[in-house]
Amino acid sequence: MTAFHKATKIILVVERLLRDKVLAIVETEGAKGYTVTEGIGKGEHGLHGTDRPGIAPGFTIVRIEVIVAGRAAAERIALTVSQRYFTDHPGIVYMSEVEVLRPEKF
Amino acid sequence: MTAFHKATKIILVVERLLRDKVLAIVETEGAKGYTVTEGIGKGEHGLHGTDRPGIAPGFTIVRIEVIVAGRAAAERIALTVSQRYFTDHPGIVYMSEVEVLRPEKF
Amino acid sequence: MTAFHKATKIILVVERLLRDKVLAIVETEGAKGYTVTEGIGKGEHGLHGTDRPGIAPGFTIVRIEVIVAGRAAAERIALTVSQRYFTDHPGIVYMSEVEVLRPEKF
Amino acid sequence: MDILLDFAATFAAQLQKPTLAFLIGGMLIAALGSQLTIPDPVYRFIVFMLLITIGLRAGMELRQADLASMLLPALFTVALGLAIVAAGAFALNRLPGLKPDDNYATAGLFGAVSASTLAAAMVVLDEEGIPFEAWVPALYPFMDIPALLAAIILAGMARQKRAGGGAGKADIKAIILDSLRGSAISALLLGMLLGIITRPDSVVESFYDPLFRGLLSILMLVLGMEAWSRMAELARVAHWYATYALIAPIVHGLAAFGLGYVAHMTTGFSPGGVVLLAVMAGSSSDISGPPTLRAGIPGANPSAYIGSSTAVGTPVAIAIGIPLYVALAQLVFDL
Amino acid sequence: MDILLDFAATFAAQLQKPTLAFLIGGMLIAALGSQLTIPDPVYRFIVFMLLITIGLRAGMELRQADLASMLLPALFTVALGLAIVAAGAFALNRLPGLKPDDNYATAGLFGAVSASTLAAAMVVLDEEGIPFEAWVPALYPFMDIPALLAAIILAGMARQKRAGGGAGKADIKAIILDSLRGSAISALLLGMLLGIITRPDSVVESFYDPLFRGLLSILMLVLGMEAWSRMAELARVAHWYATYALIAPIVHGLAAFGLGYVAHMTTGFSPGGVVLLAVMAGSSSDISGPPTLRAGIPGANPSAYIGSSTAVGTPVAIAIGIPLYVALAQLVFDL
Amino acid sequence: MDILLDFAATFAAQLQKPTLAFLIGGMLIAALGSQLTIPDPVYRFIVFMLLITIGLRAGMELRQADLASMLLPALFTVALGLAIVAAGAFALNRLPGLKPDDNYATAGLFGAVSASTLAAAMVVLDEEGIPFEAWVPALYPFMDIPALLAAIILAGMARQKRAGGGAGKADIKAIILDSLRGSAISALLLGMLLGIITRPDSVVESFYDPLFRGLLSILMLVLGMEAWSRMAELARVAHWYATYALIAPIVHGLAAFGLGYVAHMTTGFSPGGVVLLAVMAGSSSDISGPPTLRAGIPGANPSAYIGSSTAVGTPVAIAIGIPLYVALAQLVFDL
Ligand SMILES: Nc1ncnc2c1ncn2[C@@H]1O[C@H](COP(=O)(O)O)[C@@H](O)[C@H]1O
Ligand SMILES: Nc1ncnc2c1ncn2[C@@H]1O[C@H](COP(=O)(O)O)[C@@H](O)[C@H]1O
Ligand SMILES: Nc1ncnc2c1ncn2[C@@H]1O[C@H](COP(=O)(O)O)[C@@H](O)[C@H]1O
Ligand code: NA
Ligand code: NA
Ligand code: NA
Repeated sequence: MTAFHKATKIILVVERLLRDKVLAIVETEGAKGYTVTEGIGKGEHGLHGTDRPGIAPGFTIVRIEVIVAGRAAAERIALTVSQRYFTDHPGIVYMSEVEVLRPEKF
Repeated sequence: MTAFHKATKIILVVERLLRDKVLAIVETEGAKGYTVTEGIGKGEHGLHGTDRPGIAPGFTIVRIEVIVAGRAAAERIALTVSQRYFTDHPGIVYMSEVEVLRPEKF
Repeated sequence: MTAFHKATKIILVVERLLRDKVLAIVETEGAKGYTVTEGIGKGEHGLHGTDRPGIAPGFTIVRIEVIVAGRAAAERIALTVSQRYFTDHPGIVYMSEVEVLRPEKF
Repeated sequence: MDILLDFAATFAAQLQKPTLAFLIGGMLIAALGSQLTIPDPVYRFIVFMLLITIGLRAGMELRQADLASMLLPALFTVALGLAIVAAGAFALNRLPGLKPDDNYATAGLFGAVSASTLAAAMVVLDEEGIPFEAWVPALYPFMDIPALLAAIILAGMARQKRAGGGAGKADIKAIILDSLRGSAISALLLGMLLGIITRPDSVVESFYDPLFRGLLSILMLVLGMEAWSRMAELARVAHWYATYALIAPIVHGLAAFGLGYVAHMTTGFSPGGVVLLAVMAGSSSDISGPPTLRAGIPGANPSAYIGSSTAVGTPVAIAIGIPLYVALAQLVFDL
Repeated sequence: MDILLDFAATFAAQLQKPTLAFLIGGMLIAALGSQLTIPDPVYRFIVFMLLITIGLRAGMELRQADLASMLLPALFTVALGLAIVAAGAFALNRLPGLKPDDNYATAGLFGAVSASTLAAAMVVLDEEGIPFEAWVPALYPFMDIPALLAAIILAGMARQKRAGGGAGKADIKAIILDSLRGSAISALLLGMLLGIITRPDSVVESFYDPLFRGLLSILMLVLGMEAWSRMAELARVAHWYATYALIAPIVHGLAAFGLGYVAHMTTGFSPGGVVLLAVMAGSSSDISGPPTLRAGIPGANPSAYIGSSTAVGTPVAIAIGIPLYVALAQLVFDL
Repeated sequence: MDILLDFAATFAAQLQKPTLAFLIGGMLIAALGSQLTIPDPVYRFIVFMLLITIGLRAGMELRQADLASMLLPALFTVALGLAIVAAGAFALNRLPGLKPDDNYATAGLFGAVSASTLAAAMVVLDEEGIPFEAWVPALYPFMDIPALLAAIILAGMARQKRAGGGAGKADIKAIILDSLRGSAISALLLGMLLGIITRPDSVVESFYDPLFRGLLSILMLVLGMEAWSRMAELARVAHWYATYALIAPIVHGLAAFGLGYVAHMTTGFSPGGVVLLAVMAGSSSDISGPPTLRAGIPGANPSAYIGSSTAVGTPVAIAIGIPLYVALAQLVFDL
């Protein structure tokens, strides 16, 4: 019954503007789904997003959460996005292990 | 001092429409709290939520995060929601281990 | 190539009103960045945020996610916020281990 | 031939009118990949404004209306909602390769009513100077709720039959309450209540009425954008749904026009009222219906029913239906 | 008896007026479990529009106003804010089973002012043709800030006393700045400043003024929904708060009416001004107060103070208070 | 001396006008740390409303406009967009301590157009009774797109040169499409199209036009707040950008005024049109430009280019530029 299975979660935090491009990579590299929430952030490249109406709304942050069954696909997604975009665009990526039900979904 | 205690985090991603029903299960099965953020997503059942004004706003995704002290309660929540809803509704559930302060809160 | 490095993730869930004060502690205690999303929640102090227009919008919840390279900084952030605010303000804090690319960013 | 020419002229004129033009503009802009969007809270507020205004106007008129004259149109409204669902489910269930759940949901949406199509028709009637009883648009829930209810119940019965019984039956009261509590019908009923028991005339005249047409133009833009972007989704489901969505609005509208004509003859139902009855029947729900069906028939694929309704049904109902019934009314009632 | 009859008539008339009707409509709709909501950004924009309009009107009048005649009303305004908090805290602290922090916070909210109640009263005065100095509503911060300040300071002192000293004292300057910087008072002051030093007359006439009543009707709807849904929360705290919230608005309003009458006699303060002073005193803050108190008295339970103010205080202030002071003014000033 | 006095008088008068007053009010309120904000969806809706209204007006006039008379102004518009970027990049690249990417992006934004500045100028011209061809504001994209395109291409070429080739070249078509698809230009073009091929006159008169000035006043407030809060950011980058942002708007505006004068002499371009041409050239993009540049020149620091444009460029363009060109027009064209 307690059918929990190991899987890998990747979190990508990037500018809203890059969202669709990053999601395309996520899907190409084999993920079967993703969940995206919006927010604000701060990092090396300064503040992203504010409470004021966004003169440039494209600069808020999206947090993309992707669960994949295999560690290899996770690393592929993380590395591809990182190599393609993180030399001149703001963003971070990190991974952790999780347990899922219904492993066939991931 | 370094009073960190093991606990289990469950994440439930479901349609906004199901939110209150799932939260009811979360509370019934023993969680003392939860945190909910909204977003968009994609999975087996296609795209959820868009940037366009929502003709059907009920179809966006909510990400429910629940921390419980005991692994048993976590499994109960995950399995109950899964059995009740995930045969014909979209959604995923996964768990991971975390460390909390003030374990009596969870 | 598979340059993944251990790091610690701290999640702080507090009222929107406290956000800037908590973020100030996060930065003071050594974090190089953070990501913030907004939502609603429930805990010991009752319900936070509703679907109705917020007569008191300050009471919604923010979820602050901070990744730091060293475990020590993570514990410092968690303990400082907890001691400063969690005696009379609602909120929770928890930590978990993650793997990051580009460790120098954290 | 006359009616065709008449229709052609009315149709050409409608294309010039902002209502239809904004709808097509919205489709165009989405087709060209524009990033223009009307922010969701603004869109929801616009829908609220239109529906509470319709309700207020209806309520204000109901104060002195003759309730007897409403009976027949109300009855026809309910009958149309039920008949459309029954007929739609019957037809779709006979077509190959379709899933029953999707069929019931689609028929349900076409039985239900589009508040925006209704508002668009009201503006067109105003422009054409064709009067109608202000309570007619308030018949909306009388068609909407029975249709959604019928679809959910029929789908539940069919599921039970397939499963060999046991799946439990639909909770009719819960579905009706859910529909009434939805934001669209709530706003309409609230407006109606306020219109009946209070004197909102001054604020209606100074605020709600003047904003009606302008807000509708923006809503049409949103509907156009939505229609276009749902087309891709619709293309991925069985093409029978698109075919149904193309034909059904006009068939339903004409049938309702016929019933409306009967009401005109028997109880003096106004020509504008007949047109609005046709528009309601010919329209398919875009705002209130989908969430109710999502909850009531969870196994149905939203791409099928929302796609049919939003991408094809609503544009047809507005662009072809409204001018058609107006032209027909001008012909039949000699306006 | 006259005043009671008069009040009954005014009250019955008010029930027909959109302001009160929308408030009650909002409660009804929430009571019936409707999912209708006014999107939060729209709600916040409406509050902004009402407050900047009040400010602009006040500022435009202040250009030529006689500052001397404002002195007494302003003084009374401050005094009322302080006295209401002192009296409220004194009374609540004597009741059994209440927490001091909750008491100070509740008294603070009732000393503070509800912008929406104020706007509603302005519309009623307009409708009744009772004139008032346009600068009166701009006295709002003179009551609001002292009241919140007093509540926070008193709560701090009480906490210190309980803790045996050492808890540090409230930062008065920070609290005042915080209040002034809150979105409600900022909008009011900004409008006032623009009204004084620029000539916004044309945009006020063409845009801000015509939207005032309509937007207020929507705000009333929101307040009604909020009131209803806060009632459940309020029921969970000590019932003394509900009792206080029922009585206090009328007591405060009548006391303020008395002071206003003094100002009328000595400096010619207008009858409408007297009513507005009573309305401000009788109202309890729903928008600007709660966040300030949340930050200033973190130990207080929002269900107690927000519940009292929003679920009971505001409906009483609008539904009973406004018609009462208007009827009283018509009686006393022979209007 | 006359022009200076004239300008001083016009400027003093403008300070009293709501447009400029709301801008300064917004800066003040942000400077004082107010928490007042206009909710983002409302802000985006306001921008949409202004741009579609400009488009509708332009389109309605274009139906009967003489296309030949537009040619020269349109040509000048394109030329100005390109020349401003070339000149700006040339100048900034010669200054010490600046990054090329930042230079191109900054020059690009100043070559592009601020829709809000343009709308503000339209209101001022209306108030001053200076007529202009309604199609002039619709020239906006003719300056905006070439400027952004030039900036991105030049930055790409420079990067390639630094990298010793190989970085690939900018995809011109993609950038143009991206610009056209941006929400601002889409709204303008949609309005124009609807204005040309349909008859939106009634809805424009009853809805879009009356809201224009009021919504603009709120947009000015937002711009003012934004300007102030960007100043801190701007202070952290090289001060050359602030200097450029202070001087460039006026230089660009005067140059464009000169070209406009030529068009006036040769093809009868209206005095108001000349002012609007100057305003467009003198303005720097605040809404549509930044996202395009962010995507096209990802290496550039937004604090530099958005800071220059929003914190300094736009306030200078509105507060000094508009009154200056109006005064100049009154002098030159003897109005
Ligand atoms: N240490 C961190 N912890 C959490 N989020 C971060 C961290 N660093 C960066 N981020 C997120 O990633 C975005 C871009 O980061 P950066 O490239 O460092 O500017 C920031 O705006 C944050 O939302
Ligand atoms: N692999 C995944 N990773 C992250 N989120 C997912 C994943 N699969 C599904 N989801 C989320 O769960 C929702 C429903 O999933 P589904 O039932 O697969 O359609 C999606 O819209 C996503 O928000
Ligand atoms: N067990 C929990 N799991 C997830 N989030 C929680 C939990 N407990 C509290 N929270 C979050 O923290 C906020 C404040 O919690 P509390 O101090 O318990 O009222 C709540 O509104 C939730 O958003
Ligand atoms: Na229908
Ligand atoms: Na008060
Ligand atoms: Na420019």
